[in-house]
Amino acid sequence: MSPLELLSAAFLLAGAAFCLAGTVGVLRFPDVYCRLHALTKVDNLGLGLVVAGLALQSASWATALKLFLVWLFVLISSAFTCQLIARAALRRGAVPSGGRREP
Amino acid sequence: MTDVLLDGCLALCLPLLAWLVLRTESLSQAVVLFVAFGLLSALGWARLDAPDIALVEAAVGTGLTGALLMHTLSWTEETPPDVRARARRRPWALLATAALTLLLGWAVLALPADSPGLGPEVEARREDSGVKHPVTAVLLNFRGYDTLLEIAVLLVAALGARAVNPRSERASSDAAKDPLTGELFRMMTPALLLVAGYLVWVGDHGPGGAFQAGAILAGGGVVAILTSRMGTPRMSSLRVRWALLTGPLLFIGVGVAPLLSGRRLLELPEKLAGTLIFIVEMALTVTIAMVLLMFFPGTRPSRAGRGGER
Amino acid sequence: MNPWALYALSGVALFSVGLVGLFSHQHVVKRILASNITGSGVLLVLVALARRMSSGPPDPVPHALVLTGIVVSVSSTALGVALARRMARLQAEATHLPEHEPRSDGEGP
Amino acid sequence: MTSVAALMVWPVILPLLGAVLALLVGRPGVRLVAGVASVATLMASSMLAWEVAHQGVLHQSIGGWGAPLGIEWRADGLAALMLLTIALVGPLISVHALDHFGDREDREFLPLWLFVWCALNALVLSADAFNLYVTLELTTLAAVALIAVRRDLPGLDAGLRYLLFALPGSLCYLLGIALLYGAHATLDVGTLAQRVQPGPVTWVAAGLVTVGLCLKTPLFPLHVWLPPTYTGAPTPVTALLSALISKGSFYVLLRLWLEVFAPVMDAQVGQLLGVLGAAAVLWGSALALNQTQLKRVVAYSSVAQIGYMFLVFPMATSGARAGAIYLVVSHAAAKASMFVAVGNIHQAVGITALGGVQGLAHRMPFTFLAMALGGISLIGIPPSGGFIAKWLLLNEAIGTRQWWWGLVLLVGSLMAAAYVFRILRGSFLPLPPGVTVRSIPLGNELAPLALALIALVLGLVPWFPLDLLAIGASR
Amino acid sequence: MTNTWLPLSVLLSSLLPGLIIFLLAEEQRRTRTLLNLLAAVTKLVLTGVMAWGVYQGRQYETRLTFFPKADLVLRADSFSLLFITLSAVLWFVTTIYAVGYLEGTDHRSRFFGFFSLCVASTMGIALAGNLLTFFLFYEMLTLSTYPLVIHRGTPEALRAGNVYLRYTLTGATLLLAGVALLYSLAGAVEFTERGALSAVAAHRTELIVAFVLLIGGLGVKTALVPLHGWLPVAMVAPAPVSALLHAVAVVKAGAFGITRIIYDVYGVYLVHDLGVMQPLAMVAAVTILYGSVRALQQGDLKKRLAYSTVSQVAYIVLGVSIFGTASTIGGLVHLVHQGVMKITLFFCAGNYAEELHVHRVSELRGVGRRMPLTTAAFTVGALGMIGIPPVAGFITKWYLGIGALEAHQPWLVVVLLTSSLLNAGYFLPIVYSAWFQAPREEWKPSPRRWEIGLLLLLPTVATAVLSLAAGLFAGAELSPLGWTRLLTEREFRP
Repeated sequence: MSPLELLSAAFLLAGAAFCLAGTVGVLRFPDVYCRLHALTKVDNLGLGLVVAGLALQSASWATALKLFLVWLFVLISSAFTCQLIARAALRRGAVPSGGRREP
Repeated sequence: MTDVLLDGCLALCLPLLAWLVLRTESLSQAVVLFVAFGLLSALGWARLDAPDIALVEAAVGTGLTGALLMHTLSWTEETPPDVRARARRRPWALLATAALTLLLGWAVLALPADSPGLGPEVEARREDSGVKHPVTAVLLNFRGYDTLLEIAVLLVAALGARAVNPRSERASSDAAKDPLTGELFRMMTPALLLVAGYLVWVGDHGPGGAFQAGAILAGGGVVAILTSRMGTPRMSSLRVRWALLTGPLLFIGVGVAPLLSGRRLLELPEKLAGTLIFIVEMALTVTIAMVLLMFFPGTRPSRAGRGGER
Repeated sequence: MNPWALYALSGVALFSVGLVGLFSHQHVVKRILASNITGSGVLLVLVALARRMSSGPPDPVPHALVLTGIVVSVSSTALGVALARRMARLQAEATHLPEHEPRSDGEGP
Repeated sequence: MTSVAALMVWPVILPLLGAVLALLVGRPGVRLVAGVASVATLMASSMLAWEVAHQGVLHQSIGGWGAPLGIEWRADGLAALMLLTIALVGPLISVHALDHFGDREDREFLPLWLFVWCALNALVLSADAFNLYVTLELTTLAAVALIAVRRDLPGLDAGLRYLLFALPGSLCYLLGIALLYGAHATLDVGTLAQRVQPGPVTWVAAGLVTVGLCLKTPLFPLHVWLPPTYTGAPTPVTALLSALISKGSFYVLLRLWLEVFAPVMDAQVGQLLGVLGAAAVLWGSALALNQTQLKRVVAYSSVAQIGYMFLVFPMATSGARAGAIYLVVSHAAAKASMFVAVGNIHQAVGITALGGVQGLAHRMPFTFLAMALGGISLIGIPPSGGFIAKWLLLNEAIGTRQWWWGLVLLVGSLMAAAYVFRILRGSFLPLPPGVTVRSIPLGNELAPLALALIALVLGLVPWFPLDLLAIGASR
Repeated sequence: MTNTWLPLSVLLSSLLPGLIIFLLAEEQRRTRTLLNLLAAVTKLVLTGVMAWGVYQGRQYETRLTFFPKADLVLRADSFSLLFITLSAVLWFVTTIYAVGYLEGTDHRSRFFGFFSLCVASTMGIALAGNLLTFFLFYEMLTLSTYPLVIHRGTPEALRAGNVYLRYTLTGATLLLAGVALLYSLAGAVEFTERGALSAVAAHRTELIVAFVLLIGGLGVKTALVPLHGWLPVAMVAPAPVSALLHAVAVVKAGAFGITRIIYDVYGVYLVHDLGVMQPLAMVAAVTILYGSVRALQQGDLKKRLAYSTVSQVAYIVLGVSIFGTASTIGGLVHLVHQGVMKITLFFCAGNYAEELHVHRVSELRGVGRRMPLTTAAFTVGALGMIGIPPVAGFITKWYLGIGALEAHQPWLVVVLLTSSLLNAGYFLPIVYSAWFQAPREEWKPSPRRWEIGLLLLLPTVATAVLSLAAGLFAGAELSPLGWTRLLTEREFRP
């Protein structure tokens, strides 16, 4: 394995770990705001790492650029989605739980 | 080895997920699971070397359908409880499913294991079709007539959907002034147009085409409708009708024109075929985007808003 | 087992799950979901059949058919959803405002 | 290619173009556009039928690609007859619909009906299994939109019910076609007919196709959606559904079964379809006898009449084929006239119960004449198309030594007579006090009469349709 | 030389006026009456021309393509002319009668429309040149008589209509099965003298089954016991309808059909050979006796006449189902005789009901003084039914009796005699009390009203005169008897 491949593998593994963490967060966090936090922030990071890992393996710059664009679009859309969902939740009266799990 | 593992996992997960979708008591959970199911199946399409389908599935089959269903739930919550989903236990359901699967599986496994299908025929005539991408060649040329009727299907669905929910609702005007979504659209619109144009262009020689492009365009529009920045396009507006119908008219025209020179329906002259297909696809992209938008009848006015309305 | 056979069997299973689900559920949304699943199953079978040669590009004809199929299924889903939505609304109006005739289609398309 | 085969284009393209243009022009011109498109399509269909009658079967490869790659059209006598039926029956129903609906629904009804027309013509001409699927779906969706066009609760409920039964039907059909494609790498019906072999793929595919199409038609016991749907839909739409749309799927089934499956299937399967058809005849008629709503009587009668059509499968001779198609055609005219007449009655007195017809025979003579002529055709008494159909089927039943199907026919006729005269005889009673009869536009009275006269003429000159049917009949 | 237009014209001469009458408004009384009479006269003339032509040996045949392999055939042979002439004459008189009878009632356009259709169907039945054509018109007859039966629109009439339909449609179903069975054996069986089935005579079982089905189907309209139930119930119809139903259209169509089946489809030798003739004769005999006995029990005049019809029509069937010339002549000639006599009786019953509102036999005391001409006509009809010379009925019974003896079936003579006694038993008391008993109070002959309107009286008297004439001039060459003898000799020519 070349160093490049090793690096790529490391990125991919780290990305996968973040994604896993994000998913656990969505499942375990107590309220909608915390879950959004886990979903957007952690998953975006995970995706970024995966994209980086794949970009290292890609054959051409064009492909790498496309991969990067994918990440960019996901970043934008998840930021807005997060915002929209949070606002909708607030409007419907979902109260932040302050860290405690509801019974 | 890993391939088989991945394929096997996917092949197993899809039916299980489907089962879950239907077993879940909560409708919103079911819809979310369905979206997950759609994404997973898009992965399956990709595994089967069908990137065109994966694209359409992700954008239309899952994205838009998911949004549509989610959107509907906000209405059907008001359905009286007796019509609600009742998770009745049906022991026969599992049995029936298994029996049906076995029967159909028996037939599937009896199929020849290595048939190339019509692949060679398509390959042999691809040169004459005017496009390089075989799927586009089949879709717009070899079986272009199917596609023509399919456009009619879309029009009918749009017409029907608008006929039963004619109002184009926007929850509140203040939502339209929301700076956040305004920013989003300022950023997204050029990108969407670019991507859509690219997809139509690339359809000539690679995965892409009018449906994918139309779906992308519609995606932007749907977000606009759902955030109340835009009303659903209305059939009463002449501009909307032109946007909707230019594509079909052009397609019919291109299909019928060869008859004038003694050719058959949709028998495009070889030299012009590529250009004609590109033009038709551009127009159809707009049609498809319009149709998909028409499926979304706007956001539901909030309860308070409804109270004020009356 | 060949990958195509795996997916074809998976498609067949999806078809069965969806079909049985369609006839064993009452709620409109559930039935629409079930019909979508049924459709996915059929399309999966088609795409799997296109991939039976282990080398070379897949058969493009089923791909085109499946694209058509997806569009048709979206159209029918949208139409079904539109009807369901209108029904829910009429029922809601009927229960909330029994004294009023639910007549709110002032505006044509 | 000859210019004659190009005639096949117009019955499909003209209504499609008409529908699109009607949508485009919107409020002011929709009637004009639809009218022009209807006349043009009628002419195109007649010309095509004329050519088929004189030149025999016509073929066309759309796009010029040829069979396995492209889509083929085939116009034989059967297709020509169906085109003519649609072109005569459909516009008459839509004439009735014009007054039935308001201005708003007009703008939706007319384009949607043109889409249905396009889809049915495309279905009739198509010789490509997948293209048939697309036409079936186009028909279904347009039908659903039509059913719900009044956007009232019964219509919406009916539309959803229809959609949710028709969809799995189409999907079953599609899976069957997928299996056939997987086995034979073609979607062309003619090529499939040459390639199918007995075996699990063919059996399962035939089963899927048959079940799917039976769901849509519908055949007993898959008919549960029919009565509520037919009752809930606006009456002109019910007429369309019963007269034409349900015939589309039956037509596909008949074609595929006789041309592709029958040679490689066990005869027992045909018998099974026959048994279900017979059950439909008896069950549908019995329920029709027990209805108290006028429209439901006519709706249940459709269940029974569809049952007769399935008697073609156990006999599977050319005579039985002719009989079944004759029934398809005459039932289209007769049942459309019955439903349209029911619509008139409802419009005139606002009563949906069976007793609502009391005393109306003199107020609405044409409507009741139409009802009587239509009813006669349903029963199968001469002179009517229904009789010819029954006669052909009865002869085949005797000729193939399956007299029990003949018995079903005869018993079914008697039951039909019972429910038809149950409607008719009330109209001779004096008008009950307190009932006011609103006047009906003459066009609405004449539309059902014209439809009924089609059924009558079918009974008077059967040689013409029968000669036409013989063109291109495989056996 | 074949004339192709005349048979069709005879059919259209009542079909077209019928269709036009439907379109007339209720008030257009004159137009309607004129049209009716014009049509009836036209038909009489056409029939006369055709009868003369057939007598001269000319051919009359209209052939229209129906199925690719089967035609609709209208052909005038001597047997059909017997029936057509009867129908044309009786239609003419009945039309006049009906115009008078229905004066001032509702729905006359509908009535006369269906009335004409009914006659057109009868014409079609008479002219039918093959079994398929026969069946088509036979069914048309059922449909066009139903509205006449329920014409009054009362619940009772509707019930009668139901019974009528139940019987006739079941019969039609049996008939259809029989026709289809024969069709699959031998095609669209053309009516041929001495039978058309000799080629398939080997299929004995099928032929017997088909025969039973056909006779069962036709037997309903003929009102053979036990298929007669509809006839007395259908009496609720207006008198002209009953007259037509009993004398010409429905019942006769059945009897005519049975004759056609035996002589021109199967051929009398084949029927004899199949062994189905004797059972049919027995059914006819039972019907004769049963009808007479039931008639005796009826207090209602029209019901009594109805059961008398049941019995009298069975004479026709009896005649044709005894193997031999004399009995056949008797049966066929009764087709005409019974028609003329029975229509007279129904006209009389209608006159009594219309003028005096009398429906029951017991109320007819002394009616002869109030309505002498009607009662005289009734007397002629009644005597004819009993079989007293010189009225036509005697001829029938004479030939039937001889035929029974020729066929070595003397028991039939007993049946005939018994039935004649019973006939006398239910007719003579009426005649007696009508003439010789004291009239009821309210019937004192008034200077203003004597008898009844001319439109009702003339047809009644005319048919009575015809009944007498048919008996008196039976020896003439063109009398019903003469015609029938001609016919029968051809059928039995070996």
